[in-house]
Amino acid sequence: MKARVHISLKNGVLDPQGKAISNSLHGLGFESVLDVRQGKTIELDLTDMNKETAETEIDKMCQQLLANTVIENYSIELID
Amino acid sequence: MKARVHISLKNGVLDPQGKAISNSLHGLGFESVLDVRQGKTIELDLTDMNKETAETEIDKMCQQLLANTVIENYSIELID
Amino acid sequence: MNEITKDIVAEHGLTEGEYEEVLSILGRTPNLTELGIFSVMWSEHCSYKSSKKWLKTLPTEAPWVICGPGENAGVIDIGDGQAVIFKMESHNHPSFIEPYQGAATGVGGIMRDVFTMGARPIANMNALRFGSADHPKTRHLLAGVVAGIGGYGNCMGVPTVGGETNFHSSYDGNILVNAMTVGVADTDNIFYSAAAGVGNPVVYVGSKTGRDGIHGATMASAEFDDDSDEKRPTVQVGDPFTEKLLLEACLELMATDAIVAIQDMGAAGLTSSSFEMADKGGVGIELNLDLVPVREEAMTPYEIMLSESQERMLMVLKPGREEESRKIFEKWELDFSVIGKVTDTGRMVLTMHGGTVADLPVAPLADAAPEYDRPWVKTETPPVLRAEDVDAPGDLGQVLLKIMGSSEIASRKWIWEQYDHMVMGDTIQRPGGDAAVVRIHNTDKALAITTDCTPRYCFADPKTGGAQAVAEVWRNLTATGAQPLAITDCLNFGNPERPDIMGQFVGCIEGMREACETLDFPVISGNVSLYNETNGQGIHPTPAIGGVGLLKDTSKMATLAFKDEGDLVLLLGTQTGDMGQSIYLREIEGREEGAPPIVNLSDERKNGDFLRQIIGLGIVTAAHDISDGGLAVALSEMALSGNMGAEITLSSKLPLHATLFAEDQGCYVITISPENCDDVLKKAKNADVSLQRIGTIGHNELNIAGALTISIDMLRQEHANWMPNLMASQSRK
Amino acid sequence: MKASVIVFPGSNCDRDLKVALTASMDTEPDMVWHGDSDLPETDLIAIPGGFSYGDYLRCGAMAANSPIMREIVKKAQNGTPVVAICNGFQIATETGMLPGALLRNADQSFVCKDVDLLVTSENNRFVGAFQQGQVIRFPVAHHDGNYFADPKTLDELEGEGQVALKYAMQSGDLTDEANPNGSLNNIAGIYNKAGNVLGLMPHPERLISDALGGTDGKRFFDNLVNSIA
Ligand SMILES: Nc1ncnc2c1ncn2[C@@H]1O[C@H](COP(=O)(O)OP(=O)(O)O)[C@@H](O)[C@H]1O
Ligand SMILES: [Mg+2]
Repeated sequence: MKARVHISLKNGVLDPQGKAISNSLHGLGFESVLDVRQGKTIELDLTDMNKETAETEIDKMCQQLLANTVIENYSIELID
Repeated sequence: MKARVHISLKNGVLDPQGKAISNSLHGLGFESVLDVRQGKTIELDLTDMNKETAETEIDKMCQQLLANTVIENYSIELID
Repeated sequence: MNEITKDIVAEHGLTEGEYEEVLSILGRTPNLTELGIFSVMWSEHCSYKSSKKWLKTLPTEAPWVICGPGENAGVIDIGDGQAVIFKMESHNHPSFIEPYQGAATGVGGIMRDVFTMGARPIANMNALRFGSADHPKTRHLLAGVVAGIGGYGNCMGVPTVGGETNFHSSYDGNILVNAMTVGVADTDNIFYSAAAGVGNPVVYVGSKTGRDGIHGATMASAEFDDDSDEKRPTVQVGDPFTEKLLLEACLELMATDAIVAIQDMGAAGLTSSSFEMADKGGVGIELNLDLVPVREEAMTPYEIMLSESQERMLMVLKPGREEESRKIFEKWELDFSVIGKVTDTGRMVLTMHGGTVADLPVAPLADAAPEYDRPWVKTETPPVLRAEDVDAPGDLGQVLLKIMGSSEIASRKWIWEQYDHMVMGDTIQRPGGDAAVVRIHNTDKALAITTDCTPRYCFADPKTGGAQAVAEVWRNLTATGAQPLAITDCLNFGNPERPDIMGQFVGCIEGMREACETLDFPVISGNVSLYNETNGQGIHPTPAIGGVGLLKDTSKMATLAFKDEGDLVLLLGTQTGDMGQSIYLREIEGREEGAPPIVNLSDERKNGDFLRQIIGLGIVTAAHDISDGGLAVALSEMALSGNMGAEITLSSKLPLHATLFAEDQGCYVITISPENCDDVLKKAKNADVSLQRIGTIGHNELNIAGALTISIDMLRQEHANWMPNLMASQSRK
Repeated sequence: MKASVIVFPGSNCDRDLKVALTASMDTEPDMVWHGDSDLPETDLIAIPGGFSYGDYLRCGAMAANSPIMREIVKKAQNGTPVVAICNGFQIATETGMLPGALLRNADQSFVCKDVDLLVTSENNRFVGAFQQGQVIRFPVAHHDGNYFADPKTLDELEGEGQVALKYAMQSGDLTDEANPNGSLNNIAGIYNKAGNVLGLMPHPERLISDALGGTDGKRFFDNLVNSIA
């Protein structure tokens, strides 16, 4: 089965990448840009298992490795 | 208005990060992991405009800066 | 099995004549895999078919040369059982298409060339050429290339200690990214690529094989056109982390005696590595492609043989040593697979899914590679521009400031600060000097390393330009006190099928040869990159030269920084004042004209040997050669580096603007403490070299009598800010 | 005295650290491979710079999960001194041994150069060679040294004297110009609460002789060794 983990910086954590991107976009003349935040997506290909097991399993992965909960939030999306 | 750009490596393009993450997950005992690919999400906060304009505008941003179209695919998601 | 049509042959970059040759070698039509193998083996990139004839004329021998061109890299002896192994290689086309990954994989490739021979890389260099600074693509390409070189080298933990960077419109459509790696090995533990020992296992190690860069090798030999963006999918992605593991694993295995032969998989991946190993050893090889570790589903034999996936090596092991070797690579979490064996058939036999997918004779394919004597015409030698032919400017101070802040002269700090140039703890002369100096770990010996080439000279007069490139390398090494030992080259040119371009190539080689001979400076490795041309516009001929010198005692190293207030400034060498092709002419008069400065190789030798001798005596407090921008720029660079000014009085009969800005060759500026002056002048007389006092250092401004007075701070602003300002303005891809 | 240098796949300042420690201890430290789950007896743990696991995902994230790091966290809790340099600092924050996180440099690019550092603490073990308020020089070489912590943590660090070093001008002024990576409060290095763990982005092991351009690093390690031995 497939799953996607979305990782984004918590509010209040400054986002150097996002800031740099927004500067560049302004530099390129995209005036409409107010703010940019950059996040990560991690696509997992897993052996088949039921949704509950998957969710707990992936949550463990996030807690242990995929996300740094000091600065990041994460959300899990199961794609059948 | 808000929009999200999802950027992922084209199929077949080596993903060193994904590879390292999946090795590390195995090391932590997550046997169920078959494959991992890492992607980027860029969240844009834009001045209000109609959907069409937004789409074309963001597409320009992707072409010119956000995505490295040599090795990456991107998709645009408008969130009201 | 696709049948081979004219079109397929053409797509594979083989001429009809070459295809005839294929048919007569095989006595049958090749299948697609075999055709692919021929096409990469016979591509310009792998076969050197246009350049071979001329490369043979370069001097490659000296008592200290252990291994010249032909192996993965050249090897020289530096005494105490130690050898230095180095090479420079181009990754031009890939870097233009995807600057970050193109440059990164270029660095990865050249490092593999060096550690595959048993050396631990101790320094990286990079020679870069970009389009004019205001070309819309330049900033994007520069930013990406520098980030890519740093991204790979920094992760490997090998310091990037120097290089060179030029900007000129002739590179607008074809940038040049030449990377050099220098490594150190024990003379009794150097590894070569000749396969041997019938029955010995052939082993694949490193990353898995994917569909990366298929036809990269043929692409790297194809002229660009506007739709070259279509060639994009052939770009590979580098994985420096895996290469770091591969480096450590290889060196660990090399400490045992399990390896018979080893060869990295570079351009044309498994094909060229296996053929080169078999050909060099005069043996055959049998490979079972089912055993090749692959990253993707359903890869065809064609794809497996032509893939340019990075971070892979091919080895021949002694029989029975597989298991201990496997353990090492598995410890480093790398793939290890015995994929075949050495045979006595002289044929390359590839099997997959139980069938034979290719069966080719090794020698004919490798040796019968086409070799062309391309027609060429000599470049017209332009007229010499004397000082009188160039108007004197109103304000020499303003001129100097403008030149210090020009694209060619301005500081490259913005670049080298993105490179880890200190890791490994032996960088004793950082970027910013004439050559970088890197200590041989745990010794008092050090290597001086530089890369140089002045393409505008080569374009105006290929022979003089070729000689000048070699001479400037020799000079930059000498200026640190090092004994120049050998060079590697990276010959970047346009389309060799054009006689004028071929003439540039022939001329540069001739000049290089003369310089190498006079200076005892053999070529021990190199690389040729042709077809650097877009829509018929070729690049300036660019024979980038990388040189290595030996400093026997690190305490005797010279640097260019002014040091002690009151030291005397002396000019070593004679000035002609010729202004052709000078930065002055280009920046102030907007002209790129005339003959380049004369390169007098015997004076070059005499002056350099004299300087090295007095540096060795410990009486030189600073030394810097005169190059781009002339004497005034050399003095400014010494002042900036030492953050100290100087009072200069010039007694030359030449007009001031010529004395200050002519780019006379074979000249150096040195400083010594006053009490040594008479002695040094006497030594110069005896050595029959021209040495004259021109001033004294001190205070915080550069004062040149009758010409200019500028504060160090103003000089620094112009010099330091140009590149940061350029890169601060946003560029689009 | 015995010291241990921890080696991960991708570490690349391990040799430099070994050289620096050896010069100050006149005995070689143990080089400990990440796979070994138990440390040798040791009076000092040094986590070197580099790109452990390629710095993929997040710098230090994968190394932080290696068996050896669990050991090190325990040892640190029992008071064993730990010096974590550059990638080591990133690993230490990922394990939670040190608060905060190291983000991508503000200007997005890798930076390698000497920086001036204001000594902002008086922890004799680690900075005893220097006076508080003194400006010293170490090189930096990193892509992700932009120190971040939430305001509360930041106040604690400043309040409890847990900030070891700050990027400064030669004058000692804490300006943006002196800050190579955008770190909050110009923070270059911090201690844990107990003061036995130091994490810093700059590389003292790179300036240990005049030949290399300076000796502040030598003084740093000499003092560290003396204070322990
Ligand atoms: N791409 C680069 N990477 C690292 N260092 C560079 C690069 N380009 C130039 N440099 C450094 O800038 C200094 C000046 O370069 P250059 O003008 O070519 O010196 P020279 O005139 O002595 O050959 C040298 O120390 C060189 O190593
Ligand atoms: Mg020079």
